[in-house]
Amino acid sequence: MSAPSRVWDTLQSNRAGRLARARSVLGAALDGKAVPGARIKDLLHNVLECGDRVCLEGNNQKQADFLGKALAGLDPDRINNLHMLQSVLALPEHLDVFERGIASKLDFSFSGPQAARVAKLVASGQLNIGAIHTYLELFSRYFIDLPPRVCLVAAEAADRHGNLYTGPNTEDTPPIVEATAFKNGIVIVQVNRIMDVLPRVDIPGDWVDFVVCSPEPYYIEPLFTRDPALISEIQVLMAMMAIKGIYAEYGVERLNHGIGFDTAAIELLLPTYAESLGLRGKIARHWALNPHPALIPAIEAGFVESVHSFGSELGMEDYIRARPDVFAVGPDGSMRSNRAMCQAAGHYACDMFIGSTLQIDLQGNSSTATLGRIAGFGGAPNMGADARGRRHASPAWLKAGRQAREGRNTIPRGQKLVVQIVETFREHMQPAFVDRLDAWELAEQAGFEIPPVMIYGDDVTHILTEEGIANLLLCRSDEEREQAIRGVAGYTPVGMARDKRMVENLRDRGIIVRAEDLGVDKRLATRDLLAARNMKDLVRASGGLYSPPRRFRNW
Amino acid sequence: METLTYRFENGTRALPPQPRVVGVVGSGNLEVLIESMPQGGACTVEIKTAAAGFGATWQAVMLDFHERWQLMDASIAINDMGATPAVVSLRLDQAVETMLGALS
Amino acid sequence: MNNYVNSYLESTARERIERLFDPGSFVEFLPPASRVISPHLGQLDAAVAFDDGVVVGRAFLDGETVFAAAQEGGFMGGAVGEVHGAKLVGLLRRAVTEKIGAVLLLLESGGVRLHEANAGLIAVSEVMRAVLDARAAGVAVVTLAGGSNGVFGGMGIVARCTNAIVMSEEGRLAMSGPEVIETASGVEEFDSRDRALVWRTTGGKHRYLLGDCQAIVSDSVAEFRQAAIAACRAQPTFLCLAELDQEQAMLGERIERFGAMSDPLEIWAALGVEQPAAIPMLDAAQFVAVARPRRLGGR
Amino acid sequence: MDWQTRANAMFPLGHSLTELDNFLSGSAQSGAQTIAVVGTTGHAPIGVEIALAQARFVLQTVREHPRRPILMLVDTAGQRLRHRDEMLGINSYMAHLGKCVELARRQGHKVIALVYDQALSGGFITSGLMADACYALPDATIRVMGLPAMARITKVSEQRLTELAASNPVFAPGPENYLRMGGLQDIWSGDLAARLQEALAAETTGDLRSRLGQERGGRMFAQRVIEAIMADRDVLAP
Repeated sequence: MSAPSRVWDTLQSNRAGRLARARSVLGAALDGKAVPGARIKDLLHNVLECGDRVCLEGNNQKQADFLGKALAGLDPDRINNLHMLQSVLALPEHLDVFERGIASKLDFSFSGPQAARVAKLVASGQLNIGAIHTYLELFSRYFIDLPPRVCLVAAEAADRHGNLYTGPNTEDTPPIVEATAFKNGIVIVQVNRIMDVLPRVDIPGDWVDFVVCSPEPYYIEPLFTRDPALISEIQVLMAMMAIKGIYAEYGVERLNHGIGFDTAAIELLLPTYAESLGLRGKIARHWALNPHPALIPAIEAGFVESVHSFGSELGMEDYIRARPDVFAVGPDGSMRSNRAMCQAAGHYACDMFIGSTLQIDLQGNSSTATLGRIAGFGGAPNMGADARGRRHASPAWLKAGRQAREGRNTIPRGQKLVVQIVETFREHMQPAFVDRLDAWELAEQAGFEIPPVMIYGDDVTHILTEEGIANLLLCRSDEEREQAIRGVAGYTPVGMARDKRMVENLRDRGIIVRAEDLGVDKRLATRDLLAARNMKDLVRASGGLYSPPRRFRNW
Repeated sequence: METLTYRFENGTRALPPQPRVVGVVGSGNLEVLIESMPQGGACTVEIKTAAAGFGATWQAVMLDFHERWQLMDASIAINDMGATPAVVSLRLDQAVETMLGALS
Repeated sequence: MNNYVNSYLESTARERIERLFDPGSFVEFLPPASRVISPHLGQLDAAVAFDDGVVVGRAFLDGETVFAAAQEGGFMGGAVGEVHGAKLVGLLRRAVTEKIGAVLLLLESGGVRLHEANAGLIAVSEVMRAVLDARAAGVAVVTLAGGSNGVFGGMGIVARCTNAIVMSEEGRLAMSGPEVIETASGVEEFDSRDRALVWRTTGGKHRYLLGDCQAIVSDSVAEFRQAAIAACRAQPTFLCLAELDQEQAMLGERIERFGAMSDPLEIWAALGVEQPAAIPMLDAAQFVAVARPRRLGGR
Repeated sequence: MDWQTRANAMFPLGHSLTELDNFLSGSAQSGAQTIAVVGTTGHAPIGVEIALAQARFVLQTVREHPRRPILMLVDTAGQRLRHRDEMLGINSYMAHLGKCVELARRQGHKVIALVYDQALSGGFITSGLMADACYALPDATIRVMGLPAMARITKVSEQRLTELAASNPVFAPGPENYLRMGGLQDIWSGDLAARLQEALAAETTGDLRSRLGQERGGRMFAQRVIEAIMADRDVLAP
């Protein structure tokens, strides 16, 4: 018996073949690792093979847009059936590749701006979705069953050896490059400029195969900038309730905030309302958070001791550089962000996640999926889930765990606070509380195996609306849970269908808490209470260091 | 536009004679005009709203308002552009509070 | 923490009136309870307001009787319809017959209300004529512009027919909105999302430097009040040939000196501002110190 | 509709009008009177230069030809939609023109206007609508915005707008609507020279347009609102 001799280095030889093709077609145009921008399509046509898994860097902030455009412009007769791996589909060209037949399959996390087009392409059969992931989940799969054959990433600058400086917006680059380079894939980078000496090395050059200097700097979205001028009195009221009813109640020191105006209001109430309650040094000290401009007044007031970030935020560079005790900065003084690390940190090292959503059902499941839009999740599910692997204790974590387990014969254990903060009606009178999430119908239409739920009800500990806070940790039955949710659902049909007696009983037991029960004076709930009421106030609070993008100015 | 009217009998709290208007007819907002006028003790409400189909919500909001304030001989007129119940209740309370504040 | 009550920008038209004039002194003409609403909006299924978006009446300003009008930018962007315009005209004409010393126009408007466009257009021209008639009769007409919707379209013209304009930096004064220009002439012509450019082009500081407004204050009702008191006392109110000749020369000089420039920053530099890029972040007092000696039409 | 044809019909006794970059000016003979003529041609967008040129001509007339009647000939596509015009403060230029017309009126110049071709929104406010009396030719175009664009903005269907326009002159384009609302004194037809002479001879005292609009049934609220405020009444006259 002789077994056929097995070849063990197909990936290496395949990689060598791709590199040889590229070298041959580019000839003298290839200068070390540097490829002229004008030859990018030649490079891609030769290093790519049909059916390749291709990871295109693009998240909710920075975009490898030059490479993305080039990819979308390839000849579909030569390159087709690509399997795209992407954190975020943000730009039109991310979908052009499917429309043009260059790619056919997609695994991703979030598609906010392009969600409607994703749904259309799925319906027409031009795009097959593998799965919708959370960020951490998708990065993890790059290392297990979805290693990219080719990745297309973006960096601030490269040197002649291919070392990369990713600067404040390092974001997704490290796991993508690592997963590709160490599985014999090809790493192609677009950079804004090539330098002799980099400010610091974020990615070592021997992981990088090709560098192309793009004619325009990569696109970056100031996603986390919220103009305080748009915060409403209702949001101020809800922020007061959050601070007094949850932050102070549990002594939350380590946390992550979602992206909306509701949480921006909380950030802006720390130096005013929370200060007046004597909470400085007791709450909100350590953050897993992008450098939200709305956090500046709280940082300046000494509330915030440290912030680790997923990505950076346009205009915050100089401020971050001037506050190295607070932010993670490199030896060059500029920030280092890392989405994968920060997601892990948010999951394991934070006691609380608080964020907004679009729909909540009677089990407390929450979803941002709406009909006709396949939007995905982003990072919220990693933050907004109990870290069941967590073993270290903190007062907030222990108290939540105690409340959940009280009266039950279980071993002591903590729990993460997962708070959903929503107004009962969104704009245009869309109710935030529903009997059935749109996610169900979306799943049926798109053929998903499970409805795209952002945060599962069994992870949600509190729901906070303008009507009150429902503490789901204290509910002891499904029925109680349902009535607790109805009891803060206001005048939505779900709220009006409450059992009034049972809701009053839940209130007596402290499971439902109203503003007046907390001693929150509604008359104080005006925009007066915001530490900054407009963008200019934020600039002033930063001592002139924060420089908002032009679209956020009115000066 | 949809017009909704409600009438709540047997109020107990009288208003000063000077009418009061609060709020602005802008997106997601509303204006509330409250006037004291003889209505046989009742409080009447007329709502003109750009968001059709929310009669049940308005009824519940106005019923709670009436339970909170028990206005008598009061006429409330509302021009609404899709304000949420939270904003509606806030404006109504502001209007009554400023009117009653003017009394003291 | 108490600035909000004082923010002109964040105040509604009624709040501005309440806070700007001597406390409790305002008496409204055709108040909301009169329900003089637009007769046209209903048929287009649009919401109405009990004051049709403008509050007019009599008040005391620092002890002097004045008339005042405040447009509500939150209602249809402060746009002028038939009733809205007629309230302004009626106020200005009554100021003449009652020999009132000054009329304050707290303007915030996108111009003509499209739902009743013909009536609005005619009304704006009637307001213009009424402003000029009032001035000819010795009534000082003063514009305050500090609302978030700016003063645009026909009301931008009306404003420049008044004796004096007091602006905040946040206030805007222009003709066509940036979105309109972008739609008509392309994003390369005017990127309406570039708010820094929008404010550089239409905001209070640029207008002050060009001589289009006579005073600039910070976004505070109290400061608007002080500037309004001063502006109401300025005399004379009427137009004369010499003044218009002077304006003709100033506007001509503007085209000659700045007509080839493409960004207000260049204009500011040409006016002798040493660090034009630093202008937007200066507060009102610092700005005036830099700008007053260099502005056009300075007084 | 070129301006020369119109001018020849209006001024059979002669004129010296010249046109430069859509700016029209000069003098003309109407009956026994010499009148000053100023205006625009070719659907001119009104930018800062052309507004200022018209103002200069009006001021010059006031200075050099006391009491000479002024005829404004209107043909404009509205204000020029450019960043440069806004940067230079186009509203100030428009207002300046309006003030110059007002000065002329106060110094005894009769000011009339004729929309001989097209009058759109901003370009019309400080020209035709500032005159003592504004006239139009029957085939002139007068509007703020066309119905299709208005339908997009108001979200009311174009068909519905067209239906409503039949009975309410308040938003639909056309000189007839402006006539009913008092914005136009009259629509000229027949002998233009005769119409012009009649218009120059007509008495005008103040701004009577809201009253005209009421009398003609096209604008039923403006005059009553003005009167109520003037008379310190809280209700409108029926």
